[in-house]
Amino acid sequence: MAQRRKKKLGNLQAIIGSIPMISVAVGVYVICIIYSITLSFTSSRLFPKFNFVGLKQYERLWGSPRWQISVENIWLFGFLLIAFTLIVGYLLAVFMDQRIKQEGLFRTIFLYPFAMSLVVTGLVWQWVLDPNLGVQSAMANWGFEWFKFAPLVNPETAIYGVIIAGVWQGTGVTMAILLAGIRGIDEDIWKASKVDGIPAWRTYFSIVLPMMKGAVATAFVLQCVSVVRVYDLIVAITNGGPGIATQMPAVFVIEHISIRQNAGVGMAAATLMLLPIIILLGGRGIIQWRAAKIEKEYEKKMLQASAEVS
Amino acid sequence: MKFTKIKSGASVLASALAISFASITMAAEVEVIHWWTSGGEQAAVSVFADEFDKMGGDKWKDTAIAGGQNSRRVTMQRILGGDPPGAAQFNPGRQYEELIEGDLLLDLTDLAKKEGWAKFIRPGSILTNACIKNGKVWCVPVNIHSWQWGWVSTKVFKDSGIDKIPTNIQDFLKAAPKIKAAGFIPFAIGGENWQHTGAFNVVLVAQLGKEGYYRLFRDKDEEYAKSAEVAKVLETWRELVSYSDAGSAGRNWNDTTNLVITDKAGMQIMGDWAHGEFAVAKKVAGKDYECLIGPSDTPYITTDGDIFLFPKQSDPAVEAAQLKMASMMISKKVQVAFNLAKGSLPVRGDVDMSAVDSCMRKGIKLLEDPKNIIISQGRLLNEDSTGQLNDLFAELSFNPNLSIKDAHERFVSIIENAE
Amino acid sequence: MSEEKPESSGNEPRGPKPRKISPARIGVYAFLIISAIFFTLPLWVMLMTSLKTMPEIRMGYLFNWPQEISFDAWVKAWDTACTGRDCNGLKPGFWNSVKITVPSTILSIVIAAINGYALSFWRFKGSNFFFGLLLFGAFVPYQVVIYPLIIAFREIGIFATLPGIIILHSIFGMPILTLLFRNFFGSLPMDLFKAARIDGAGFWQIFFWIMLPMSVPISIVAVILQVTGIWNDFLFGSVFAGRANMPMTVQLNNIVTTTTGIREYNVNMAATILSAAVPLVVYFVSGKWFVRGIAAGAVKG
Amino acid sequence: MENISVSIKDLSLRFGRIEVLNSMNLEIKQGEFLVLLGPSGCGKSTLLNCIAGLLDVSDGQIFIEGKNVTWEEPKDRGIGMVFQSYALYPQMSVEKNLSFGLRVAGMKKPEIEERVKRAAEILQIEPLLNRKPVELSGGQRQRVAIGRALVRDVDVFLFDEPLSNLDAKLRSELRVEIKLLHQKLSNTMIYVTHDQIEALTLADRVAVMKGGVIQQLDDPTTIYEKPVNLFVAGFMGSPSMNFLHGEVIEKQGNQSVSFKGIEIPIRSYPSINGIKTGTKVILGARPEYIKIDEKEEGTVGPFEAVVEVYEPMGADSIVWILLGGKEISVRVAAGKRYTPEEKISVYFKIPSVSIFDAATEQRL
Repeated sequence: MAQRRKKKLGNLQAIIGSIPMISVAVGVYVICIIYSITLSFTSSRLFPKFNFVGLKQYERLWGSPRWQISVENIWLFGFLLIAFTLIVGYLLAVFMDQRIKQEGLFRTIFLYPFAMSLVVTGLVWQWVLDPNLGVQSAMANWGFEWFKFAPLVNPETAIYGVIIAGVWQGTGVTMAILLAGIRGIDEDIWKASKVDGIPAWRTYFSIVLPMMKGAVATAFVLQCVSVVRVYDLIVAITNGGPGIATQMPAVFVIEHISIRQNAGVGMAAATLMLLPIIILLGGRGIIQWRAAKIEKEYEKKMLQASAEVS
Repeated sequence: MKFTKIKSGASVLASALAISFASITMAAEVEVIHWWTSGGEQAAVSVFADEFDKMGGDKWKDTAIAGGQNSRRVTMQRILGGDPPGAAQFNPGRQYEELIEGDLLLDLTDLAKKEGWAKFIRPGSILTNACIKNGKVWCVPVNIHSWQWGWVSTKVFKDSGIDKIPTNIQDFLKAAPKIKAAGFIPFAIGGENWQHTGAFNVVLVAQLGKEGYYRLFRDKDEEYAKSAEVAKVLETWRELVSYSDAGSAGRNWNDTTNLVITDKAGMQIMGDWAHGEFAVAKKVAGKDYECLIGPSDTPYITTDGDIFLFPKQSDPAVEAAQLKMASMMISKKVQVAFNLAKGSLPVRGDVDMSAVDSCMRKGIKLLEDPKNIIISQGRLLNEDSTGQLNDLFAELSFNPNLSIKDAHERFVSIIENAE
Repeated sequence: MSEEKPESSGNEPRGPKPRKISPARIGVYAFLIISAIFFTLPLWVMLMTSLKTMPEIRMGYLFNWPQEISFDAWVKAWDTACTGRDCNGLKPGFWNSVKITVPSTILSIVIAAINGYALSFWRFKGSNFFFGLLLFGAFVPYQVVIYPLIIAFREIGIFATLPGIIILHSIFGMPILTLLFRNFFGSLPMDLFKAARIDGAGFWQIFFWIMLPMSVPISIVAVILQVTGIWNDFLFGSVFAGRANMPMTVQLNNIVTTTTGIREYNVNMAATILSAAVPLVVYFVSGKWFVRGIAAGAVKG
Repeated sequence: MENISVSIKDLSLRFGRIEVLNSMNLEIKQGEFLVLLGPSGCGKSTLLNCIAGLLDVSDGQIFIEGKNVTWEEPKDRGIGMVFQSYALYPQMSVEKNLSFGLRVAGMKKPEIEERVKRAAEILQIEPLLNRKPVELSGGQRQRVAIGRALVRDVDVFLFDEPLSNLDAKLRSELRVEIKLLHQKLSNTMIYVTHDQIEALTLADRVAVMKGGVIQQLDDPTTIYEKPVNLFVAGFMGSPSMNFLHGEVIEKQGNQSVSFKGIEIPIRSYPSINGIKTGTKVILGARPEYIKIDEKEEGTVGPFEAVVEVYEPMGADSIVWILLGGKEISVRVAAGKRYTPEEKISVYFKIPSVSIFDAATEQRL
């Protein structure tokens, strides 16, 4: 080994080029998260203070009805929103797949809400659902006095009003992703099922649906992320009301780090928001890691086997 | 085609971004964050702004954000982020305690001494309670507001066949079914949580009196909190809210006041800033509308109001302008003009208020006896506890599933843990 | 020659299969049309309301065509609607959004393209680890990092500045865009990269002369993703942009929540449409690219 | 030593714990056409990438034209490379594709033009110079890819399965062209393929690889006729060599391989002296060295067998027969026809068969 090993220049450039990525990955997603978690164990108010109080902030958090309602809301909102967008999105995608006329027009109509900001979505639905101005009053004007539909003014139903707005905004995307999934399936599958005499709807649900796991997962993850982050929509449509009926964790955190001046509780809430994500990703990570390990072992075996042969 | 090293391009880009376009503050601009966005409030804040601009050199930079909570949220975020405004509206209370502790506010002590604020500000408690901490002056009070007012449309009562406008809540509740039957909204309230907390506290003071109020919020008396009297207040509140309309969720206070102004609703419980809205709409007190102080036969009033904080700035020119603004806000001429527009009472006892209408006169009269004055909840409890009460009262108004018993239990526990 | 057509022997079906109007087909169209109505309704309401005068709005015929079309509300929303003493409408917000969106889009895409390129062709020790961390970031709720970021931006001195909000958007755009570019570059033949190496091109030369010209389609997708995403952002704009750079969404919310006397629904709705206009135009113009963008933007698995 | 073009010394490459190349030594003469042949995953492309400098080696050294280039950048190694997927820069015209490397190196314009012109001439692609790669056919693309290596004016050409993406006809055409090119330029060429026909037709020497180790390095005929081990024997040839597992027995001083009761005398096997009686062996006979019903010089037999399947292949035919229950392929001239179940006698051409030790799998 006369020549010393030189570090390749290209690699150095690659590292230089990746400095933004590395600094964001470490700076934002590691240091900031650790910082937030650390603060959740302190009695920080407006400014960060490192006087540790153990789990006190978490106790306070769970003692707060506002937080409890926020948590309940996000589960309800998340479950219904994801279920609705997936089911309706799939139905729409299937119907769009029926060689219908004006497919482009329908697609444009279903998808345009996704181009709108959540603030706009919230404001629009706030008006449409306003009892004195929106659908209800319009129907009354047309003589349908019995028609009562103003979910946002009633704390029992307000969250459903928010869900309607969310569904309106998010179904089109799901439809588009799932339609792409349906279209991506091999034509021969259709031919085979036609020859076998399977009705189209059965093919869609028993054969096509299981084959497009990727598209479904994509749509699911997209909606999951938007659920956890839901903030703008709430601010615009109900501002958390009536009362505290439509509070969400994201709003809770922002309120507590600013106006309520209780960063400790806010960060405790933020930490808990992170928890489902970590569990979700952690689970996936373990599955992947195990798959990789199995693959590696297989490779090793193959290598050994081939070594034995030669 | 020439191949030059391109890597330098990226570093140029990076450094271009790293250059902080440090905002070059114009020597004479003071940004003021406030939440005075309604008609009456706009008229009032314009008095300040125009006066300040007229003084020459410096400029009033207006940042109006609708809703006290939103406005304070932005102020706090900006202070946290190291980009404080030149002045920020607050309500007296403990919201800015940490700003004082953190030495983030401009010290106004010298200015106050020079101008002798202590001599003319009345009642003196305004200055001592709200602005003085550790012997130093940190804020400028600009007006006195009291929450304890009911605003009544005379036309609604007349059209509902009620001759005598009730002067207390009990009488109002008796009249409410008639108003409703006549097709009006008996009790108008908006959707923002602070409206509910404020109005609830009005009802609470009206029912429990000054003593009961203090036992709860100053002494944090658990036993008293558990009493049936307190439960009765919760019940009264719920009855009152039941006379509200379906559109109340999400409605602004001033849109709600507008319901009374336009004779759609019977009464709104709202602080005297609502007065400014009637003024803007050119309504005449005693004729088009009536103001009920209390609403109680033995009224007590809080003497809170609006104050301005002046967060510390790095630029000495801005600091000078801040002091100039503070002095302007409390000057005699401005106090009169501002408070007439706002519908509030001046903090100076030495100004001529002969131009005021019958409503304001009621307030000034009550103020003369300090026994009638109570300290507001915001000063007795910290922001976190107030926030919890906000949540509870809003839920009490809007969530029919929350029983009076459960609400009472929650109220007791908030009082127990209050700071 | 036309006589040579063989005689039809009875009633066997011939020619293309006749299209039957079956109940199923009617059902499909009914479902699609009802859905389409649900999706169009709010836009319709906004548009109609914005063209009406206030007295007509109060009559409550929400869905009706305006009796008299008036563009006053649009002019007011754009030019003179007030928040506080400032009565400049949405106009400044529009330009602020442009100021924020354009550089953020360019910066975030350049960074992400370099990242994706390095991750696909120049893996160095730990590169995949950092990428994993970054991907994790795609899932992190913003609220978890917002407080430390406010503090960090304050320390660096870019809180509430234009560079600050641009950097912030680049940070939060990075995970998905990097994934997008990594997947794109990963789908290119490795041989292409090797050939360029043999030809003597280095890290940046290969990037700028070979890879970047090839990534036009994916860049269009990324531009659409970023322009709509950043334009529609509210949270970061409201916290990090600062007063001078307040984006359109934040200003819209301010205008809508501000009322002096009566609530001007027509102005509010016109303002809302104006704020939604840019992403809508991007959407209507880009069509399929937009669909590709969101499908790609949805983190894969 | 000066006639050694590429020299590889103790080269090892590991990805983590997986060893892809294992202390490899290889010397390639100037002007030699060396083919690296092996199944996928044998490390042949890896080796090529190491020579090109596209992979960092874990251990060992690489010399090109006497210069240690182990840690040199690819461009500084004096190599040109042609890829399976052509790897043409899609946004550049053919001319720009050819000149890219020269431009990167900062060469003067007239010289670039000169070189591009020459390469285009050699490859007959002058009319294509202004086209983009998408406007070219597969064969044209591959020619441009070769041209890109050509303009570099280097001593060593590396080919990474350059014909795999082409259809059969084009492949055989381009094969001839590459051979012509080599004859014309007489550069050193290292050519990776998994196609044995390419290896046999093009190579001066073939290196058969498996598991990161060169199994045999010889001229094509030797590789085919005298494979050193069972792997090489089985890998080369189609249909592949027939393997009969048996044991060496001795009767009256003559050795035979006993296979399922059949005794095949191996007296005429060239290295008969090295074979001990009692060894378990594998007798390998290529289909063309088994004869049906025709006794020739050096054949042994007859042995009884039954026809199973008859496959006419045009130029010749393959007959699948059962010998002692084992399926064996036999190549026969095109004219002869056999029907299933037909009883036949077969003969082995012992001088041309290979015998392997069953334990070591090495040729005996």
